[in-house]
Amino acid sequence: MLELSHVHKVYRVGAFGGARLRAVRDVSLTVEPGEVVSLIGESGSGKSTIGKMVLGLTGVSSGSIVFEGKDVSRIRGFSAKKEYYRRVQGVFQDPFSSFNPIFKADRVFAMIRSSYFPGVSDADWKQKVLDVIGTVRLDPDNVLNKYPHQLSGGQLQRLLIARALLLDIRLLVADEIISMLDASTRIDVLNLLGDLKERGLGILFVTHDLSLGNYVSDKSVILRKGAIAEMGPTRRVFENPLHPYSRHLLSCVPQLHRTWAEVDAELAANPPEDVALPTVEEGDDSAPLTEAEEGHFVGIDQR
Amino acid sequence: MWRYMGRKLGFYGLTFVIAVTINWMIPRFMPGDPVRSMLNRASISDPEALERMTTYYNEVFGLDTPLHQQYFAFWAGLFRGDLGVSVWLYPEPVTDIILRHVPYTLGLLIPAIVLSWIVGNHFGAFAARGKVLDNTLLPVGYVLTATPYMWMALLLLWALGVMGGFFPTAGGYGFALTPSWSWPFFLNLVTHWFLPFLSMFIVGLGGWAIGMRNMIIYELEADYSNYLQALGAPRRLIRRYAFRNAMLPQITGLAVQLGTIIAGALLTEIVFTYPGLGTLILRSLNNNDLFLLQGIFLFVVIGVLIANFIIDIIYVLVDPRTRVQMTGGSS
Amino acid sequence: MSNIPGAPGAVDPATAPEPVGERKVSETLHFARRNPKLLIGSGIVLGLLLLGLIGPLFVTEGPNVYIGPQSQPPSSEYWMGTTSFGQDIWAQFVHGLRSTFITGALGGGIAFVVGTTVGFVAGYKGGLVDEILNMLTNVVLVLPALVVLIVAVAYLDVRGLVVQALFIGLTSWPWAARAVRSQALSLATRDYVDLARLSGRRTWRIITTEIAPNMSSYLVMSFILLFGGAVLIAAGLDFIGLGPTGGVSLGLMLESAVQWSALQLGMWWWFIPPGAAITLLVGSMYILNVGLDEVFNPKLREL
Amino acid sequence: MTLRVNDLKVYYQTLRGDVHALDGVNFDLADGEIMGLAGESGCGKTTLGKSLIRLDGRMRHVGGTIELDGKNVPIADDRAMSPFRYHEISLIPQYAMSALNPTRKIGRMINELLRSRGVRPATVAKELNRRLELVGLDPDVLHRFPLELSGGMKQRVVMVMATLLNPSLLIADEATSALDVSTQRSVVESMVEFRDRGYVKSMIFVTHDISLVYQMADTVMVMYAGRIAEKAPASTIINDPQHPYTKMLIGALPEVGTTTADTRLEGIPGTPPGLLKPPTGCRFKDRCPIASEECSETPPLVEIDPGHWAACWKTGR
Amino acid sequence: SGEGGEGGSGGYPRDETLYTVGTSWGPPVNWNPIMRGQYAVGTMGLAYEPLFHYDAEEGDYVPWLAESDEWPAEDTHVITLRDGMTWSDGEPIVAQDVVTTLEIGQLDVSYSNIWNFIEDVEATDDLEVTVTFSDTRPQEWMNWAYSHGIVPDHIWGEKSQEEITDDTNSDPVGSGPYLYETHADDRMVWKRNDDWWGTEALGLEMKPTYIVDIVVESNEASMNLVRSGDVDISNNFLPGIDQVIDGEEITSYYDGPPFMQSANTAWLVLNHEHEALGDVEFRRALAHAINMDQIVEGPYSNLVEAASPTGLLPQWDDFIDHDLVEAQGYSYNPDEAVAILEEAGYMDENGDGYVETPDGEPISLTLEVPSGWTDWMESASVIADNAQDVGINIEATYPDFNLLVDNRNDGDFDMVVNNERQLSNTPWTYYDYLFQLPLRDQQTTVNFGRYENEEAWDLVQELATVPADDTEGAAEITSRIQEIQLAELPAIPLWYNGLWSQQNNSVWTNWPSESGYHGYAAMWDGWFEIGAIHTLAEIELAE
Ligand SMILES: Nc1ncnc2c1ncn2[C@@H]1O[C@H](COP(=O)(O)OP(=O)(O)OP(=O)(O)O)[C@@H](O)[C@H]1O
Ligand SMILES: Nc1ncnc2c1ncn2[C@@H]1O[C@H](COP(=O)(O)OP(=O)(O)OP(=O)(O)O)[C@@H](O)[C@H]1O
Ligand SMILES: [Mg+2]
Ligand SMILES: [Mg+2]
Repeated sequence: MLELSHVHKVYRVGAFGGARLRAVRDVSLTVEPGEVVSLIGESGSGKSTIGKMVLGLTGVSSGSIVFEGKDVSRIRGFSAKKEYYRRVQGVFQDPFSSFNPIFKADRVFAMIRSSYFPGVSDADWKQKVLDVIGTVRLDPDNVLNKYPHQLSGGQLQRLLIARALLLDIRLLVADEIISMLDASTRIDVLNLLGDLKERGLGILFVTHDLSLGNYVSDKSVILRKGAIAEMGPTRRVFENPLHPYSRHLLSCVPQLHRTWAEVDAELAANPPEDVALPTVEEGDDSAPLTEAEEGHFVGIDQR
Repeated sequence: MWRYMGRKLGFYGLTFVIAVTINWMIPRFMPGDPVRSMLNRASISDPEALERMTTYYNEVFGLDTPLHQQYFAFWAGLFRGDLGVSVWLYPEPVTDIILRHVPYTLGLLIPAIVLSWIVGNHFGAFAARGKVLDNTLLPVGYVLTATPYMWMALLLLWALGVMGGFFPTAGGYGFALTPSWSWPFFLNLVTHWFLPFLSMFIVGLGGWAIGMRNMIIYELEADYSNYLQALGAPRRLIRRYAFRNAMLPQITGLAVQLGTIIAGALLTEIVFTYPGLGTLILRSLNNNDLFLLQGIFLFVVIGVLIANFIIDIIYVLVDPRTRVQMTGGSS
Repeated sequence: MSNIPGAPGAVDPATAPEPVGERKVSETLHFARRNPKLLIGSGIVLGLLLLGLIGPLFVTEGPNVYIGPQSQPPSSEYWMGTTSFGQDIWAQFVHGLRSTFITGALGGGIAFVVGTTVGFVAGYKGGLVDEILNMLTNVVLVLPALVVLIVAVAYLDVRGLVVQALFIGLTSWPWAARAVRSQALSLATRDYVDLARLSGRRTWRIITTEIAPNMSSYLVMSFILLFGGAVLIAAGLDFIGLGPTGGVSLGLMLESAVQWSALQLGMWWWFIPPGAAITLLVGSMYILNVGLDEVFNPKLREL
Repeated sequence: MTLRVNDLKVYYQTLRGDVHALDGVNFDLADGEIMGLAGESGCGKTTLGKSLIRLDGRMRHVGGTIELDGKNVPIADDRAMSPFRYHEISLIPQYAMSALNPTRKIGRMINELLRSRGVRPATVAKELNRRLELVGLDPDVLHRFPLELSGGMKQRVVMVMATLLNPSLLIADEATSALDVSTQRSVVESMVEFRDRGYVKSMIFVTHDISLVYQMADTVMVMYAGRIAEKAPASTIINDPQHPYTKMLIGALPEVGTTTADTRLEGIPGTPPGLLKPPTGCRFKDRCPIASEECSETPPLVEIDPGHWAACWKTGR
Repeated sequence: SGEGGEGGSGGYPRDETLYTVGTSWGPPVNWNPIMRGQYAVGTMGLAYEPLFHYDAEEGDYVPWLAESDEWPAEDTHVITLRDGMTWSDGEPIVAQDVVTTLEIGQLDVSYSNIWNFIEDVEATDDLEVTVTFSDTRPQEWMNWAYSHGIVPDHIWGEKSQEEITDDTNSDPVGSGPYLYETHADDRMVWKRNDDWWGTEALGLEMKPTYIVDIVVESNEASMNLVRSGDVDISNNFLPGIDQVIDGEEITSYYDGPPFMQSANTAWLVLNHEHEALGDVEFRRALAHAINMDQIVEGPYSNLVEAASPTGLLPQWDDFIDHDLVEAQGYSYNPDEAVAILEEAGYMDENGDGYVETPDGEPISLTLEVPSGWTDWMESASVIADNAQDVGINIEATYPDFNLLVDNRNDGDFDMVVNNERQLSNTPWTYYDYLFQLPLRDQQTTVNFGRYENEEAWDLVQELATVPADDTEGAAEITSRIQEIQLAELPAIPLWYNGLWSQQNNSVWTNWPSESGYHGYAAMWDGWFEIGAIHTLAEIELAE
C-alpha cells in the first residue's frame, strides 16, 4: 500500500544553505493494510522526517514514496494534496501543540468538515462525530466543546485519532504519539492503535521507545543516522537483533524486570552470532540492506 | 569565521549595490532637473547662451549619455571617490564638501553612541534591581527615547544656550578662531560640541537603559540564573552573568539602531547649526543640490555598512556562541 | 526611529505567545486592569487621540488663520497662546495632533502590513523564499530610513500626508518583518499548523487563522511600536522642511516655531507643546507596550 | 538518617487560589539511599525536589519540617537556606542543557561559582578533573563553552559540578529524560557510581520512567496528587506493589517482549484530580477499582512491611 | 555669551574685526566675479570693483575705477581710469583690463547680452577706454558699468569659456579695499588692503582690519549671533527682530516700523495667458482685494512697507507720477473688488461661493511660492484668503523652489510672487522686468507673466536711451509708462522687501540710520556699488 524506495532527504542548514544535512538516507520500506510498522531510533535519526515526507509535509530529495500506486512526492497542486489527505492522515507527538490553543478542541473536526464534507447536514455530521468519538472510547460530554487546556493529553491524542477516522483513511502516520503521555494513559492510546489495525489500517508508528514499538507493531525498522540499521518482523528483530547497533540499543533500554546488569550478563553468556553487514564505499550515499533471514534485513554499519 | 565574515561582506556588498542603484535612479527617474535649477540661479537671459550652457552642464554632470552608460560611469566614478560636482557649490567636488563635514558628524556620533550605550546599559541594569527603581526609572527612560531628537536639542539650546547663555548656539567653533592645534581652540571646539552631544546622549541613553532592563530581566529568568540560585550563588555573581549576557543583544541592538541614531544626529546638527552632515543635508535640500544630497546619502550608507560590519566583528569576538557556531563546534 | 532597543515584545521572540482561551481572556483582563503601565499608557494615548479627534471640531477657525493678537502667551482666550502672526496655537495643536495620528496610523499601518506580510511569508514558507525575503529585510534594515526618506522625498514636488505616510511605511517595516518572521518560524513548526495542512487548508488561511491569532498580542505590540516610530520619523521630516506642504502637524509646528525665532523671542508656548505632545504620545505608547507585554507574557506577570 | 521530611506542605499561589502541590508529605531517606520518585505528571515530584533546595517566587511553604543530618532545613527562609545549598543539598536540574552560562567557559564558571561559595577552586581542581574522567569526559571540556558540548556531555558536566562539594543530598529532577537510551544508561550508571564512591550521601531521582528507576534506585516512592502513595524498595514496588495506584501503574507498562497479541495491558481510567481544590479523603478514590466508604477519610502513610510504606486503607494491617 | 574669553586666543582681535552674517547661504567656494550669484561675499565690492558706483540717495553716478567719462558722440562713451591704481598683485590697472572684462561678455556669461548693443570696445590709451554702441542704451550700459567688476587682463585675458565658468579663482587678484585672507565652510575672511588706491583717491579709510562673514543659513541662528554680539551685523530677514531692536544695542535703519530701508519690490506676477488673469478688470478686482496691511502686520510684523501701486522703490520717488497714482491707483477695498467683478461679468452662478468667468467657466487659481520661504508662504495664504473673501478662488501652494522656477520660466503657472529686481541706478531695470519683449518660450529673468504691450515696451526702450543724468527726461517717460501700468496692471506690486540689516552696536557703532548717516549697511551682492562700501569707512569703534 505504501512503499518507500531509496528515499533520501537532505536539509540545507545554516544561512545561505551553506551546509547540508542528510536526515534520511536511502530508506526503503513498505506498509501493508492492517500492518503496524514501527520506526525506532534515537533522537535525530530521521524518524519524524520520514513521517513528514509520507504526509507530504516536506519534500523528498530523491527516491519515491508510492501510495496505492501514486507517487506521493509528485503530487502537485492543492486539490490533489487534499485528496491524498482523505486517505492518509497523521497524528503528532505533542497533543498540546496539535491543538490551536485559542480555539476549542473540536475545531479539528470542523476543519475536516469544511474541507471534505461541506455538503453533509448538521445532524449527519453530529452522528459521524459521535461515532468516531465512540470508536476512540471517549465520552462525548467530556470532550466536546472544551478548550484544549481543559483536556488531558490522552484525551487530546484520542481526539486527534478520531479526527483522522472521520476520513476514510487507509494509512495513519503516528509520530511519537505517546511519548508525551503518562504511563497510565499511553497504554490506552497504544491499544487504540491495535484496534485500528484490526480495521485494516496501515500504521506507520514512529517511536524512540523500543518497548512501545515492540508492543504494537508487526514490523520494526531501526533507524540510525537516517539509514536503516535493521528491519524485520518485530519478534525477530527483538529476539534476534543482528545489527550491533540494535544490540547496543536493546542492552541500554531500561526494562521493568531485568536490570542492565542482568541483560549484560545474558548477552555475555550467549553472544549473538555476527552477520556480515553490507558495506558501501566512502562517499556513497546509498545504504543497501542484506536479507539475513526471511524478511529480516540488516543495513550498513555507520560509525 | 572567515567564511562568516566573507558572507557578511557579501551581504554588505549587495546592500551597497542596491543602495547605489536606488540612489542613482532617483534623480534620473523622478521629476526635477538639476541642471536647470543650477542655471536658474545663474540668471542667464540670453536663450542661446542658456542652451549652450545647458548642454555644457549636462556634460559636466554626465547626464548626456545613455542611461546604462551613466550607470556604469556612476560606478566608475564611485570607485575613484568621485561623486560628481555640486550644483550649489559649483564646481566643487561633492566628495570634498562631504569630507569637510564628516569629522564633525563623527565627532558627535561616536562619543554620543559609545557613551550613551555604556551609561545606558549600566543605568538599565541598575533599574532592573528593584521594583521601585524600575517603576520610577523606567518611565523616564521611555519618555527619553520617545523624545524627538530635535526637540531635545531645541530644549537644551533654549535653556542652556539662548536663555542661560552657557554655551554657544551655533557653529562648530568660534568665528573668531582659525583652526589650530591649540588648547584654546580645542576648548572652543568642545564648548560648541557639548550641547549637540548632550542632547544625543540623553535621548540615546533612555533607549539603551530600557533595552538593558528588558534583556537583564529576561536573563535573570533564564535557566542558568535559576540554577545558580539553586546552588546558592550570590546575587552579585548572577547579576554579573546576566549583565554580560544581556549586553550581547545590546550590541546587535546597536547595529539595528544605527540608522535611527544617525537620523537623530542629523536633526540635532540642524538645530545647533553644527557643521556636520546633517546641516549639509539641510543645505543641499534648501539649495536643491541633489548631487550633493546623493553623495551624502552614499556616504551615510557606506558609514552605516562599515559600522555594521565593525559591530558584527565585535559581536563575534565577544559572544562565544556565534564563534563556536561558525567554527562548527560539535553539539 | 522605527524601534527602540529591546523594545517590549522584542525582548524575547522565542517566548511562545500565550494562548488566549476563555479562561485566558478573563485572566488577561484581570492583569490588564491591575497594570498601571497599561492603564496610564493607554489612558494618555486615548486622551490624546480623543483630543485629536474632537478637538478640531471645537476650534472655529482653521489652524492657520490669523485670529488674534500676535505673540501672546497662553491665556484664557488662547489656551496655548498665539504665534507671531496671531494664529491660535491651540487650534494648530489639535489639528496637528490629528494629522500626527493620521501619519502614525497610516505610516505605521503600511509598515505593519508590509512587515507582517513579509514576516509571515518568510517564516511560514521558509527555504528560498525566506532567504530572499530575509535578505531584502536586512537590506532595508541596514539602510538608514530617515536618510533614504530625505533623498526620496526631496524629489517630490508637492508632498501630502498620505505620501509621507506611504514613504515612511515603506522604509520602516523591516524590524517588524524580522520579529514576525522569527515568531512565525517557531509557530509554523507547531503541530497544529501541520494538522491544518492535513485538513486541507490553504496557506493563507493557515497563516491568518492558525498562526496570526496566536501572536495577536505580539502583532498589536509591533503595530504600536511602528506607530510610534512613524510619528517620530514624520516629525523629523517635517522639521527639516520635508513635511506635507500646506498642512498642519506637530512637526511642522516645531519647524515654524524655530523658523520664526520662537526660541530667541522666548515664545516657549510655541515650541514646547508640539514636542511635548509627540514625546508624550510616543512615550506613553512605549509604556503601554510594556504594560501589554507584562499582561500577555506570563513570565513578566506579577501577582 | 540523612533526610526526614515531615508533613511538608507547599502551595503555589495563583490567581484562582492555592495549588496544593505538596499536601502533607512524609518520608525518610537513609544514608546512601537512592530513592526514585515516580508518579503521573503534575503529582508534585518537581515541587518536592525544588522545595528541598529553593522555593521560587510563587511557592509558599505552608507547613511541615525538613531535617537533614539532624539539622533543620529552613526552606522558607531564602537567606538561611543559602549555606545548605550546594554544600549540603545540590541539584541536577531537568534543564541541564541550559543550566550553564552560555557565554562562560565551563571551567571558569565553575571556579567563579566555587569562589562565590567560599571554596578555593584550587583545592578541588584535582578532584574535578578526576570526576570528569570518571564520567568519561576529557578535562579539556573545562576550556570549552557549553555550546560546544552535546546534551549528554552537558548533563555529565552538571552532574560533576553539582556534586563537587560532596553534598549530603542530591536531587536529580528528570535529569536523564531528554537523553537517548544509551546516554541515559551511562549517565545513570555514573550517578550510582558517585553514590558508591560517597561523593553524594543520598539521592532523590525524579523520573516518570519506572523502568529506569528500577535500574538504579534502592527505593522507589510513588506520589499521587501531592501526596505519597507508596514507598518501598525498588524490587518490591515493581514485583509486589501494594497500593492500588502503584499496581495499576506498573500494570500499564509494556515491556520489551510483550505485544498486543500476547497480552492487552490496561491503563488507569480517568485523570488525576486538580490540586487547586483537591478532593477530600483518599485522592485516588475516584479512579480506584477497590474504593469504598472508608476512602473518604484520608488514609495515613503506614509502614506495612519494614521499609515499605503505603497510604491506603486496604493495605493497612 | 559663551564666546566670551576667546579674544586673545589667536583669533582676530575683536576690535579690529567686523563680523557679518546673513548674506552667504553656503560655504564660500568661488571668488570668480564673472560668475554672478555664486561667488563668496565681498568678491564684488571688497575685491573687485566696477568703473562707477551709483549713489542711490543722490541719484548720481560716482566715478570709481574711472576718474571721468564723457559722451563725445551719442554712440560713444569714453572712460578715463584713475592714474596710479594697482591690482593687488602690484600690476597697474590699465585700460586693457576694462577691454578684457567687456570682451569676456562675448562668451556665455551672465552679462553676454551687453553685446546686443555694444559695437566695439577699444583701449585708446593706457588709461582710456572707448566704447562704441550699435544701439545706444545709456541706462542699460551704465547699469552694467556700475554693477560689474573689472578683472585684470594679465590674468583673465587668455581664458577660454570653460576656464572662465569653472574657475573658482581661489586666489583673487582684485583692485578693491580688501584682500582674501582665508575661508572655511562657515566663514569668509577678508583683510584690509592697506595699499588700496581709494584711501588716497577717495579719502575712504576702511575701519575694520578684518571682515569675517559668517555662513549661517538659518535666521534663528543668525538672530542668536547678533543678539549675543558675536556678530556685528546681520543681513537676513529675522522674524521677530522688531521685538529685539531697541535703538541702543540692537539697531536698524529706523527705530520704528518699518525698521528697514526698502531694497526691492515683491510683485504678484500674473500669467496673462490665463483666461481670467488676461482680463484687466479681473486683475483690477484682484488688486483691490488684497489687504496689504494684513500681510505687513502679520507675517512681517511691520518690518516691510506696502508698495506703491507703481511698484517703484521709495528711492525712485523722483520717477513716480504722484498725481497719476492719486487718480488711478488702487487700494484695499473688497467691496470695490466685488463691484468690479460683477460689472465685468464675473459672477457666482453655480453657488460654490466663487465667481466664474463671464462664459460661466469656473475659475480656480493657484498662487505659488517656494516651499520653505516661510514669510512668503504666510503672505501667500493671506492673499489667497483675501481673494476668496471677494469670491476669487485662489489657493496658495508651496511647490519646491526649482519646480516653481521651472513652471514660472515655462509660463506654466497662474500666479507667483517674485522680487528679482533690486534697487538700481534706474527704474528702467524694473520696467525692463515688467514689459520686456519679445516673449520667448522660456522667460528666465523678465516678464514672467508674458504681458504683451508693444507700446509700453517701446517706451521702456526709449527710457534706456535717456542720458544717464537726465532725471527729468526719464521721469517724463516713466510717467507715460506708469499710465499704462496703472491702467493695465500687468503685475501687482505687493510690498517692499526690506534691506534687512540689523546691527549690534557693542563693538562697532555709527551704523547708517534715519537720524545719522544715510547709507546702506549690507553685504549683499550689488550693494557695495550703490553705497554700502562707505559704511565700512563710516562705522566707528564703540567705547
Ligand atoms: N526543517 C529542518 N531543517 C533542517 N534540519 C532538519 C529539519 N528537520 C529535521 N532536521 C534534522 O534532520 C535530522 C532528523 O530529524 P528528525 O526530526 O527526523 O529526527 P527524529 O528521529 O524524529 O528525532 P526526535 O526523536 O528527536 O524527534 C535531525 O538531525 C534534525 O536536526
Ligand atoms: N508555578 C506554578 N504555579 C501554579 N501551579 C503550579 C506551578 N508549578 C507547578 N504547579 C502545579 O503544581 C502541581 C505539581 O507540579 P509539579 O511540577 O511538581 O509536578 P511534577 O510531578 O513534577 O510533574 P511532571 O512530571 O509533569 O514534571 C501541578 O498540579 C502543577 O499544575
Ligand atoms: Mg521526531
Ligand atoms: Mg516535574
